Amino acid sequence: MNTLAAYATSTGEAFQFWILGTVAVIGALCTVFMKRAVHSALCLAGTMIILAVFYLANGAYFLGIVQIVVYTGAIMMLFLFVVMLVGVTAADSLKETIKGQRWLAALCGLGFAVLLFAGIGNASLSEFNGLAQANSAGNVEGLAALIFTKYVFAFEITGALLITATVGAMVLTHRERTERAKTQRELSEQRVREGKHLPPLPAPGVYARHNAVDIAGLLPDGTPSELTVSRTLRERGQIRDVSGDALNDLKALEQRSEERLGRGGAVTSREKSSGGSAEQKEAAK
Amino acid sequence: MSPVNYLYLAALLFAIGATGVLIRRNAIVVFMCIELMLNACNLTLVAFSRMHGNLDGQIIAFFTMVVAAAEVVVGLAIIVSLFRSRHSASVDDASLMKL
Amino acid sequence: MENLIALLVAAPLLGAAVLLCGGRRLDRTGHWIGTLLAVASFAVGVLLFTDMLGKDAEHRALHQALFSWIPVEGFQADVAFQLDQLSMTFVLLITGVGSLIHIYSIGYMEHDERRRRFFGYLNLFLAAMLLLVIADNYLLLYVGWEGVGLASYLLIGFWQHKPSAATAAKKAFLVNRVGDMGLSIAIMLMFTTFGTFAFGPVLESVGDTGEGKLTAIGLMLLLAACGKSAQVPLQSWLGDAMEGPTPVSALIHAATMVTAGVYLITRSGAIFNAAPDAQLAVVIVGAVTLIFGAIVGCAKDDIKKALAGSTMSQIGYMILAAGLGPIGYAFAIMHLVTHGFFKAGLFLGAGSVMHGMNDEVDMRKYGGLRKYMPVTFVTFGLGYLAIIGFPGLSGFWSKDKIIEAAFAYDDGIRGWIFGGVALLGAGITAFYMTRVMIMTFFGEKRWQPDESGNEPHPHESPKSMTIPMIVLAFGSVFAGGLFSLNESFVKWLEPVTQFEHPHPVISVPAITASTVVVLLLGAGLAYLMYGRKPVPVTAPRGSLLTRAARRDLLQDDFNHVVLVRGGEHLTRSLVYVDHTVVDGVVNGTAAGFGGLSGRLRKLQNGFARSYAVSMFGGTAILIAATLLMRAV
Amino acid sequence: MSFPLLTATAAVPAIGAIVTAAVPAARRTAAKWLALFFSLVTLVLAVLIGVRFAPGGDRYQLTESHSWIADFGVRYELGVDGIGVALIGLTALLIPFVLLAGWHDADPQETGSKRWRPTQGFFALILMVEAMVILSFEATDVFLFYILFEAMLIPMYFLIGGFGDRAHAGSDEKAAAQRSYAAVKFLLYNLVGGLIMLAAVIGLYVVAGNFSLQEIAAARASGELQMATSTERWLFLGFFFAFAVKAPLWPLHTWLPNAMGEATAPVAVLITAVVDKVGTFAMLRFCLQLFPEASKWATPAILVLALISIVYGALLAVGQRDIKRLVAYASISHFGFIIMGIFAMTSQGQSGATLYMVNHGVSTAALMLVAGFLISRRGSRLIADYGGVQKVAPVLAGTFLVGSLATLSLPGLAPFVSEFLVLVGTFARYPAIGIIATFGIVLAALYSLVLYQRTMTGPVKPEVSAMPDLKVRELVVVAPLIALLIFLGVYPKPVTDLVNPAVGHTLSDVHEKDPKPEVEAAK
Repeated sequence: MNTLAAYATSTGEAFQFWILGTVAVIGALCTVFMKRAVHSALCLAGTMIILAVFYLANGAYFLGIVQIVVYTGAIMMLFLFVVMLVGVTAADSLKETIKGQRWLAALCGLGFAVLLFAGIGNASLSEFNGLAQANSAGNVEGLAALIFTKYVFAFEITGALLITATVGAMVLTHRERTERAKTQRELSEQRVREGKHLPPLPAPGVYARHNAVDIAGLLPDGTPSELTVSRTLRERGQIRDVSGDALNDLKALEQRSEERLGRGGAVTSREKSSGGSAEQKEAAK
Repeated sequence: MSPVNYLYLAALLFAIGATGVLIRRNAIVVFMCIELMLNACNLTLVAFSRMHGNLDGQIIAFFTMVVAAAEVVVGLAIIVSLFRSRHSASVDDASLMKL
Repeated sequence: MENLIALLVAAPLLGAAVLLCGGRRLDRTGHWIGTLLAVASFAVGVLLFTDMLGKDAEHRALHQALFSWIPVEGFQADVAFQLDQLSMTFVLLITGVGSLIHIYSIGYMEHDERRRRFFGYLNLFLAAMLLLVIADNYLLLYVGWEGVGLASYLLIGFWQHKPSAATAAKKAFLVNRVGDMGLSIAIMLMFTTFGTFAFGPVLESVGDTGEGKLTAIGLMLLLAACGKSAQVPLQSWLGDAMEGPTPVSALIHAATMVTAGVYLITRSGAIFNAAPDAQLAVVIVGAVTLIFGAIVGCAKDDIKKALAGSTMSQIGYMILAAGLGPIGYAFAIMHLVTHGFFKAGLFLGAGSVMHGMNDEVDMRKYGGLRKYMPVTFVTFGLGYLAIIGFPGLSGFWSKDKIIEAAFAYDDGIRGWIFGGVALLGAGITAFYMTRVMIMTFFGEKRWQPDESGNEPHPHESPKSMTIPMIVLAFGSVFAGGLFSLNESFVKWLEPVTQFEHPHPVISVPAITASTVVVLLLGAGLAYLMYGRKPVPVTAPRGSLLTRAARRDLLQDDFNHVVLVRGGEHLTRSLVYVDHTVVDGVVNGTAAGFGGLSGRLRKLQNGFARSYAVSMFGGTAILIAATLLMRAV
Repeated sequence: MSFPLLTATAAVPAIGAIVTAAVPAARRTAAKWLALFFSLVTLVLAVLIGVRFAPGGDRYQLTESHSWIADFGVRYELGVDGIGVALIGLTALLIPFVLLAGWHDADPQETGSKRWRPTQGFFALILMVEAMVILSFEATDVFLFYILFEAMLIPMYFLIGGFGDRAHAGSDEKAAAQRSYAAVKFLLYNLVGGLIMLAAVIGLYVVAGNFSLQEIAAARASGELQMATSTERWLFLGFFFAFAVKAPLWPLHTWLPNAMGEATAPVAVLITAVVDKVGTFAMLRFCLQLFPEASKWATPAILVLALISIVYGALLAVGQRDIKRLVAYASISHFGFIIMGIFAMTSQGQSGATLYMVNHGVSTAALMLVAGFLISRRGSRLIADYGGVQKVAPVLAGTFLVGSLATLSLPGLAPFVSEFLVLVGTFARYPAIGIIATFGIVLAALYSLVLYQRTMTGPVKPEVSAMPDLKVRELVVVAPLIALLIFLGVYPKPVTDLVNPAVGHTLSDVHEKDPKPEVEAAK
């Protein structure tokens, strides 16, 4: 491995580059174009891992590991947490609202790429000496030597930066609780005072088959009641409405009973079943 | 193959990331695209450090990662509080700069 | 002695200042102050005159330098006076006639509550006119020149509540201003040519420059004279000027101010002598105006306008004479003086008539007045005889000489033409003056009660008015003869104006005889037309010429169409241009910027992403630029 | 270094402005009297300058010089020549009359303005303008002059936009709109001019290395400071443009009618009689002295423009229906005469032009202030709304007539002397232009007399039948001005003696001599 990275790139590396490079680009594109944030995050993670591999291939072993551990492991997870917080299924439509924004963006991106390519093309990067002697004492040692001598101040300052960032993040996200938390009694009293929904909130809809917190319970008249779903889900608009399913089940029941009773009515029953299944599909949508 | 290709790849990724920043409305995705761009830079740095045969490039890339981490932390915190205040993570909803 | 010269101007100027700034407390005594100061000025004039007679002809000119007026490198204008025989003549005429008319006005303006101001203006006029004639350089003369213009403006428009009066005043000033333009250009020419504009140096160094320059100067001076003396083509204002009170017409628009042009040309004689073309122009203008005024005079029914026409034509005589050079100057001045007497007398007579007729001016509403106002009749009659040049009276002596001189212009066709014109003019003069005489004093009474029902009761005017008329009548009878006694007047002026005896193309007696014949013809014709059969109260339509003459031979219509209308359109369109084009360019630029910024404003849509695009694009462009710089 | 008289003359009104502005809101009358007092003190100091100034002596006298911005060689340099003395005198003389004439113009109950302490502001602003104008007449440092040239726009802007003419045809909103339009127009025009001048000033610094007028002029004269022809011309144009806007010269004149029409009469006088003079004064002092060759190069074009201004302004004055706009266009015509005289490059022309600045200031002040009194009585600026005033208010009419006669430069009144000098001076070098310019005097008579006839004569209009005659305060304003007009018309020698040497210097700057009369030339 070490030897491989040190000298002129081997065919193996070339092979690896072309395969993984393609995948990386695809991943990047997916990151940009996926409808749902979660998918974007996953694609990005993939791209990053590939980049980590490239680091390794370039003899930056430490960075490669760090890339995997810190980036893919920590930062991307952070992303995922936030995505969860905001809502996994919350898919933002890719429909552009600002006039001409998309075309301008595409143009800029493309033009920039062209520029960069042109720049790299012009740059004279013929000479190429590997990291042999740089990594001779081992990559990590080399880095450490540099960090703690040449870049020590930068290093310290980065540390300070990290601390600040952490504090800042806390300040931003932390909500100061100004008053004492209300006891249950107080809460109930308040409810009485406000005169709204005295009894505990109804439980989410629980059926034989569906058993999830994101399903609204049905009121006697068959309509779902928002109250039964927890507020967070409500805010995210992630309530699954299965009021239709009940009817479909009813139909399915009838059908089966028919099948059992009317032996000759196979054709009709099949039609019916097909119709039923169609209905089911509709209901599912 | 010459390692210059890594540069080309990095450039491509960078451009894609930039485009993403400009196109997407979801703040989180925008952040991801920024990360993508940073990574592209890192790749460039690493490639250069290999070409020039010294580790300074890698050091810089390292610092970049740290800074990126910090930035992500703060940024995500901002997004969260934004989401709290206006129940949306869309960048366009925070268009208070409009005349 | 010469220190008295300033007094001539100072006295009336003081009067004007006191009367105009004095305020109402002087209303009761004002007219006396004014008259007193006018008479004082006359006294000073007489004093200087007697002193002048004491000296021999060559050393009579007096000079008084007061102070340096405008001292700028090379351009030295002084306030200095020179009093020679020519100026002296004018001084006596102005102060004499002026004093008489002051006295006359006391009675005439009795019922006007603004009499004080009237006398103030009269004094102002006297001061300006005297300044005009005793100035020793053209610039100071110019001051007097415009001063009299101002005074005439104020006096013509004295009854300002009448729009017609105000308009007439404005018109007079404007037309005069055109003439003044000529004078100022003439002065500039003199300055650039001679480096000075004092009479002495200029007239002496005439020989040092070319005829072209002199002709130009001469023509400019002629333009000035045309404006002030109401000569064609600038005569249109004189008729309207009759809107002013009659004493004003008598003093300013008959006796003195309108003759300033003659003074200017005579004073600048040296220049004209050296510029024959300019002289010819002067003669032509004089001749044309002579006939023009006479024709207008024939057609007018307004007694003052008829007299105004006659004034115009008489001044035409003077200008013509002045244009003839040394053979004419003296006679021009002589006619000017005699004309001053009889024309002032005539106007005062007309004023007296109007005074008795409720300010009625239409001669067709007069008739048979000789019974009612005998003194006026006699004085007016004497003035009449004088102006038509009845043998023995003033007009005869002066006008006859001018006709002779006109025949003597040269011994070719021009002599005949100008002489003939002058002769013809004499005839027409006789005609229209006889017409005036008959329509006013003879025939049966034609006046009716006016719309307000009160019938005019013709009566003789008070003493304060009749006495000046009588004095002037004496002047118009005897002055001419006095002047002609062994050519005393010519000799008196000779040191200033030089004099050559005219040699007319035909013998002098023949001219005299033909003059008498012509005037008898004119008078007889008038008698046949107006004396034999009664005069219609409403004017008959009349021939084309008559109708044209009634409208001043369409001069005003021409002015109106060409100048007034054209001017109005020009100014209106210019105002439009200034508002739309000149201003529009600026406002347009402003609006353009406004619109542009409005467009650009739309880019600021507040979406962070579009800002990001512009940032990113900008960066891209920057990098591209740097790369290109590298490349080249 | 004796007592800094020049600084004091400029400082007194400035201090006065501050003091006046500081007067409590309730004590309006006190503020007025204070302002008047300070303006009178300024007048005394100005007279003192006139006394201390020796016409025969050095070109610049009473000079003061202190370093100001050492890095750029900007100095606080003052000094006056005859022209400056005359114009300082004019300014110091007119301001008290302006203040008196505007005595009630800024009273809240009159203007109904909700502004904070309008009266104090009005008087303070006028004094501030006076200070700046006087200092700009004294400044011999180009940069210092530029600063003042621009700074005086600020108080003027507020004077025009803040205290408009109440006698307005339309509604109050319309009046306010037009007023602000006029103020902004004034500001923009002069700012553009100023910016171009700023470029030229910087350019001059780049070329010459310092801002001192005297040093640069000396270097130019001695020839040790050579300028490329094109450079000199560009710099000249930069300066001239600014001055031409201020003057104003056709076609840069359109701001003046709006400004003078919308401003109150005293402010209008301030604009045309005082502030605009800075432009023509600067042409004489800076353009000719710093860029003699370029000035000569540009002379024909400028003369033609001046000629257009003369005729055009007069014609438009004839066409006006608004008294104040008429006076404004008349002023444009007169400024044409002034500029023509300056660039005729003859001693008569330039002396006449300087004299013209003074006379025009006095005559326009007289006419405009009387017109202001008239307008404030009837509450309308339209000529058509008047008629027969002469009958009901003879004194007012009389003063108005004298003002009009001065405007048409009647001999015996001050403007005649200067106008004739300008004409002669121009004619001596450019006969054709001189002759055409002479038409201006006919047009002047036309618009002046038409104005007088339409407003003062004729039958009395019912609206004016109850019009009171001039009050004592107004007489105090008008009478001295008229007296001055007559005095300067009869005996202008004091001013000409003051001006002639300075003009001689200017002519020698541009290496010009008066053309010799033909007769002498022949000999």
